[in-house]
Amino acid sequence: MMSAAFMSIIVVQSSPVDIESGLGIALVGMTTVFFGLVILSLVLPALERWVEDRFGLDRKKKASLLQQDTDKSMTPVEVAAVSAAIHVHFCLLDQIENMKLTWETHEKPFTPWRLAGRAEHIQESGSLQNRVRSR
Amino acid sequence: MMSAAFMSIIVVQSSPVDIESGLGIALVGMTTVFFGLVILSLVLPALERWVEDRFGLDRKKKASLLQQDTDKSMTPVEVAAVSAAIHVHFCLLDQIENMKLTWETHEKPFTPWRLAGRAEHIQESGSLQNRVRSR
Amino acid sequence: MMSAAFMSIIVVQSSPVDIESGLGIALVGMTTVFFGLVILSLVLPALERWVEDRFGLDRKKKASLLQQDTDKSMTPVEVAAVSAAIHVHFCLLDQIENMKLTWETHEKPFTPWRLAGRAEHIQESGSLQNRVRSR
Amino acid sequence: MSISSKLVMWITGSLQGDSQHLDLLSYLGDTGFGQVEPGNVIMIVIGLIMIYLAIKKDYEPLLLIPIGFGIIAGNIPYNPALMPIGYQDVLGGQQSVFSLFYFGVKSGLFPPLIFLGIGAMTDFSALLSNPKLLLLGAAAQIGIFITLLGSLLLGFNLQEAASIGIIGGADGPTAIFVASQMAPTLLGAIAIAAYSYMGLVPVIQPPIMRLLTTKEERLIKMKPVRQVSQTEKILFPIIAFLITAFIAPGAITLLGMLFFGNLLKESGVTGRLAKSAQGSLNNVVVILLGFAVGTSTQASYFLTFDSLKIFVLGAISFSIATAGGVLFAKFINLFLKGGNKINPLVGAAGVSAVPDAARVVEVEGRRYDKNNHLLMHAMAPNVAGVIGSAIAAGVLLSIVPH
Amino acid sequence: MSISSKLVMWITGSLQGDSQHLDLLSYLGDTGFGQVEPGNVIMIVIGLIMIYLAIKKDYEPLLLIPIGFGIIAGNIPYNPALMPIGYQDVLGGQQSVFSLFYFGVKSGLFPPLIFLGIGAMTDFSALLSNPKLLLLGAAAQIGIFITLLGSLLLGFNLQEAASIGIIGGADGPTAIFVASQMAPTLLGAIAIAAYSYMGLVPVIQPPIMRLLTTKEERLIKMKPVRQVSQTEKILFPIIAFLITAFIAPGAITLLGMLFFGNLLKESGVTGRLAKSAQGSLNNVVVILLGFAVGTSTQASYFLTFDSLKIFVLGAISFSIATAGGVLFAKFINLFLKGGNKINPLVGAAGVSAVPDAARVVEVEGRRYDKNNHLLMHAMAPNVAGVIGSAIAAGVLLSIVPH
Amino acid sequence: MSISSKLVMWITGSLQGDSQHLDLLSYLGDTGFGQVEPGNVIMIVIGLIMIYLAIKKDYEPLLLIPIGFGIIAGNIPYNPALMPIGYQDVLGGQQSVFSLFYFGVKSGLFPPLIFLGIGAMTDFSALLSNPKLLLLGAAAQIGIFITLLGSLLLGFNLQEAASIGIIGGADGPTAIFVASQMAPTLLGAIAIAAYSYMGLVPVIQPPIMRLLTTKEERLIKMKPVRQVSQTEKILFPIIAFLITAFIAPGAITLLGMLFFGNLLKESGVTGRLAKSAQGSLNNVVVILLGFAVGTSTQASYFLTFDSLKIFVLGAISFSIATAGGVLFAKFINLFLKGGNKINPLVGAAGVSAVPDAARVVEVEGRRYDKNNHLLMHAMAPNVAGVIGSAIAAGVLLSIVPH
Ligand code: NA
Ligand code: NA
Ligand code: NA
Repeated sequence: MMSAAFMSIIVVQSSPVDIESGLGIALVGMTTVFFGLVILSLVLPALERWVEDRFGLDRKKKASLLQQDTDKSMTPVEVAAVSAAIHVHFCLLDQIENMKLTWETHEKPFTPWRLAGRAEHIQESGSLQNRVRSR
Repeated sequence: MMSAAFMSIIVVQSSPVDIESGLGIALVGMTTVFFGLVILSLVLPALERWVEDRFGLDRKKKASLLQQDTDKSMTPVEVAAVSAAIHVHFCLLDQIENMKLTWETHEKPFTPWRLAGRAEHIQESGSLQNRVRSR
Repeated sequence: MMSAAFMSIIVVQSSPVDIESGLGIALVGMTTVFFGLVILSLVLPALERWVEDRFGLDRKKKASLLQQDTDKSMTPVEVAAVSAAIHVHFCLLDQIENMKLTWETHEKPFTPWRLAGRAEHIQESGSLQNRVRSR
Repeated sequence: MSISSKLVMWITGSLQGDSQHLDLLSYLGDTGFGQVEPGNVIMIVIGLIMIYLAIKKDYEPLLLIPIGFGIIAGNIPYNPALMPIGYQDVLGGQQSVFSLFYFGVKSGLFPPLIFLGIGAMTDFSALLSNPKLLLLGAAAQIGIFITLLGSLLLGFNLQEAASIGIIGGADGPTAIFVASQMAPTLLGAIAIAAYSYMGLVPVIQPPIMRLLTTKEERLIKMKPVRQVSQTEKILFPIIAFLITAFIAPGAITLLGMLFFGNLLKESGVTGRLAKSAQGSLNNVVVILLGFAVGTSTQASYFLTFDSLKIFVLGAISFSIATAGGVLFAKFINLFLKGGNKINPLVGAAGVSAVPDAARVVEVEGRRYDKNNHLLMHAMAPNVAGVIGSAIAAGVLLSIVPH
Repeated sequence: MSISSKLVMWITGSLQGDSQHLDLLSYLGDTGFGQVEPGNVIMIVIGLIMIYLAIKKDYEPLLLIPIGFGIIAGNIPYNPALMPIGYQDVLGGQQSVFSLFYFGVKSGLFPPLIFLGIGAMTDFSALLSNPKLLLLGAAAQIGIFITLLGSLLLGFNLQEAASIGIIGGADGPTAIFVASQMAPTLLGAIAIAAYSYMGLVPVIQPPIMRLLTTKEERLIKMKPVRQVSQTEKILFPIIAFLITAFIAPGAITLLGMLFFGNLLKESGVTGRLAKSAQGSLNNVVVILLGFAVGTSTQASYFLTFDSLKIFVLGAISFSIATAGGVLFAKFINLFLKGGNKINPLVGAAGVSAVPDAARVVEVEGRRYDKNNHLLMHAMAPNVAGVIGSAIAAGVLLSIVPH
Repeated sequence: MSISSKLVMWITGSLQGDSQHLDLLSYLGDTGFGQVEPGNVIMIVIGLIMIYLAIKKDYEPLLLIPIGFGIIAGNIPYNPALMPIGYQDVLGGQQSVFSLFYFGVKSGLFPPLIFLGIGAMTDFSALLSNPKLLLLGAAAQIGIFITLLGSLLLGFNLQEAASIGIIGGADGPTAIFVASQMAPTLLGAIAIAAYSYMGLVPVIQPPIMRLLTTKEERLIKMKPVRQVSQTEKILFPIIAFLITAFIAPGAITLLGMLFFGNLLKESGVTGRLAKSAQGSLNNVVVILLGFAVGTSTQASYFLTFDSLKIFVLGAISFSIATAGGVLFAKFINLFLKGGNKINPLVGAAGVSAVPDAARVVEVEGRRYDKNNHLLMHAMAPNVAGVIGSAIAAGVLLSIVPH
């Protein structure tokens, strides 16, 4: 204990010991960094094999399902609907999360078209809220 | 004062008194919880009636107006416009709030169609900003 | 030093000196405010001229480019595409920024139409995530 | 001695045979491998199980993932003499980063901020539409007080018993708030018990609900809820706050933030504030709260017989609360006529655990009649349960000497 | 004695006749009903009025709702001997949650963060387009200094007078920042006066504007503003900060954050930082600042004759500031030729109160000529007024001994 | 004496000839003009250059703009005897706002929060797809340790040398975290060196990469990366954290937050938490961290010979790290057969500096073969470099006595 405290004082004050300590530190440090990442690089392939064995089939199925979705060709009308839908997904997400605590949402079927229909109304009433007063 | 301090010491240390206090606490607590929520459940119907009396008519009007909005059937073109408009309402809200402090916005009439027209330009210039360097 | 401390005691306690100090403070304050904003109002026109000299031409070019963009007349289909594109620009910005750290995004060309096509799929899978449990 | 020859000696660790010095072997003693104890491993496994349940079973993922990862991070073994890492380490006055996170828990700051967010995302329409269902939310709080008594019998002192009782409130932030003020050493166990049982509501409640109700009762259809005007929604948080805060001033902090958040949402003029209160602010606090609670479960504090007792008491508490709600609904029914009768399943939602308990009611109701949607009715006692347990917390904070 | 017979005694409160003990009656004494005093009721009514004005009349809702609800929460009566709730309570070193919120006000932390957000949402184009309108923003600050003198005459000391004067800057965060450093005990009254009058700008300003201008002056049409290049917008916050900070180093904190926020917005490469600065960060700070200021208005501190004097001085201050801006516009006009003349109505916008004062100018202008849009011109003195009052604050913080 | 005649005296500053008193001239002495010193001007120019590089050259704008503006704000001259403004000023116990911002840096709080955000926005697919590239991220950390030795030779003590060495980790938050714990006085210089060189990666790396590789090596095409399953992505942060934290417990804070953030992202059930962690929280911390680091570079602390040495050492460090990565890739290639060989350019990405270093690799690769896309491969050592330098930081914090 005392000798450790004694040594640490030397380490801070005298330069040759500092460099010596520095060499030790550098060695321990670099070894640890390598050791850590080498272990990681050995574990990851094992992880891959394990996941492959357990979940391999599921993944392929999903991939083919995804394929079908993206291959559809659409009419302009469909695209308009879908563009409203993307919007609803990403922009209204917060609102939808909000609604989950109420009973209203769960009653209505999800209808992007009617949602689009309500846009103009929202537009008008909403304009009253577009203010900046956050002082 | 002293006796209160004295008692609180007893309360913490001796078990029979603890349980006795516990019974008192449980009773006061449960009574308070019930009392609070009972009062609330009595006040709320009164609130409803008061609101009904004062604002009853307005509400019906609003409801029927909303009805009209949602009943409209629309052409694909209208839907496209409206889907741009929903977007403008929800997604650009921050931007619009921003602009409120400038003079530019107030000069122009609100034109979702032209806004849509500017999208491609925004798209190009915007792409320069899609970077992550937030270290 | 001592006299300053002495004076500050007087200032706080005796009213006539307070008002006298107040007059001084008001004068120094008002002068400083005016001085600051006058200098600013003199520097800004100089800034404008300097910017005009160095960047004047570029600006005109940009303005005319902008003009071309907004003058285009569009078919409904184009508008639908563009409205999806605005959405992608503003709403997906976070997601796009996200992707920048991966290699996938950089491989694919940017295709708003296919993006729109994926909306329904996203819609479905996304609905699983619309929950509020953040207690 | 040349530097290169010294280098060789460093590697073999033989520079100064008998004194403590820096080499690979001594560093190895300071790594997790050198410091590990069985408790660490047990806690890390608990953390992994929580993460598994959150992802696979979808049990309260927004909190179990932060808590689970926090448990792992807080139980990685290390040599505390070298640098401050953990939530309590203090080396020469230096604070660790985890102790700064934990300050938000210890000071009671995080739970009210979460209540602000909950207020900003809760719609009290269901409750306004059928105020008598509020009473079910009151009845379910019986679990709190019975557990308090049970905890006293098991040897906990008053403050600890009060904190353990609040688990029966089925409300994570309330439990953490009370425990942080009255029984900080039990906080980890209490928080984890509360959230675990909130996640397990779909497992715990159904058998109790079935046991205490007849088939006819489960088939009761309730009148559709009425449309609530915006004016009522705006006035509700103000009036409800005034009433509840006057009755239980100890709950001012929690209820104040809950109803403040709700006013921000309903006022119609502070949408951007409500959005941030229930969005970014809530998310950031949830992340830090969960992680901090997790890190505070260091094996030496957590793996005790007390924790086990807390888990047992917590389970009992949840069961009693569920029974309390269901039975009180049946009691109210004695005074109600045909069409106005309450489906007693709805009483189970009085425990809080928003919105899981209400969903359980919906699922149970539809098990017996596919067209009987109880969710909207169950939301009323569900949010009333949050208010009820906050009032209970306020009373306990006022009258239990601490 | 059996437990059940004791139970009965608890209820009647007769267990130990002469000593303080726990029962329903003694708890009742600790509830709001037992502790209430007239001051509490008055303050709660004031809070309710603020919320009413915010929602119904749309007066600065983003701040009046948090402040109003904070006033209510801060004035619920309770027994402070039992537990820390209020913004100043300290029980054995325990901090209350409200005191932690208030720390952001007391330390001066929140106002600069709000300035960061304001900077990130302000477009200085109008000001860049017509720099001579900056002077109107300077002239309106005369209200600050005349009010300072008036406050001294009414018996306030120098620090208090300086803090009260800043109300005339018509800038909430600046007023709070100065008061938190120089007159913390008056902070509640000053903050509420500042925000109330900022909300009442559409009521206070028009009569003064009409009184001081002729009909011909009000009809003056100003040249359309020029298009400002992005390079100017990027250079402006940097240059403006250097000039104003060198002149008033005491304003480094406020102006630094204002122009820093604006640089984040205009630079074109830090969009995501600007978005958060003016979005979530701003919203969270506004919520906590408003609520904390509200809670600090506890009746015993707030319902004083000083508060009344502050409200009177504040009204005078706003009127003088408006007059200062209008009259200075008329003064400048003496030196300008026909087409360049300034519509003196625009001077009223120099008080700050962004963007309400500018809107008032627009409305007044169109009252006499439907096609005379002054809004864009009024934005220039409006934002200049923010800079002007921040400079004034900096000077006062430097030269008033505190 | 009449007040008006006194007024005149105030203006001329002759009220009390020999004592300190308030007038325009004495105020002038307290303005920036009166207090300015050459150091202030130099630092302000440095700040302006940073902002210029960020906007015009697009070098790390998200950090160089906050740091640059912070440098300007921190170096505006003022009289510190009058009021607390700067990051260290303490007047009678009063904290300045900038010192509160700086607390987040000094306490080590901000860097782990940034790591949380980085984790929540990083996709580790590339690394999972080709784990052997992890070793390149390890090799590049050689720069840290060689720079540590160089710093010792230049006269810095152990703690300082360790902090300077971490610049070679090319990771801003890690460098700030280590410096804040071990060498607070050098923090400003170290942070600015780290971010400057991270911005300059496209300038520093290419010559070294070309010098150390043959044309054939630069043309090597690598196999396309495989698709990684979601299960692997979920398990990775947990497993990687357990391994690295056991090996280097000193890195628990940084790596814990990094992998926690990544788990929030990949779990699929905590999307809203991940969004806020990498969005608003990250942005706010980046703003405050950058600005606070900037303000801490006050001329008297920053303009020293030590800072110059740190900049020289930093440049060397980056170069060695780059060389280390490239040469180690060539070393690995000795053991790999034809199709599996690594393009040694990819090794340069091992320094971290995400994602700039990876982009430099892509650009260099396509300079010789338009169809050779190395970006996806380079992302693996790039993120491995982040993990590697965090481990190095953990080791240094454990074994360097501080
Ligand atoms: Na409850
Ligand atoms: Na002003
Ligand atoms: Na690195």
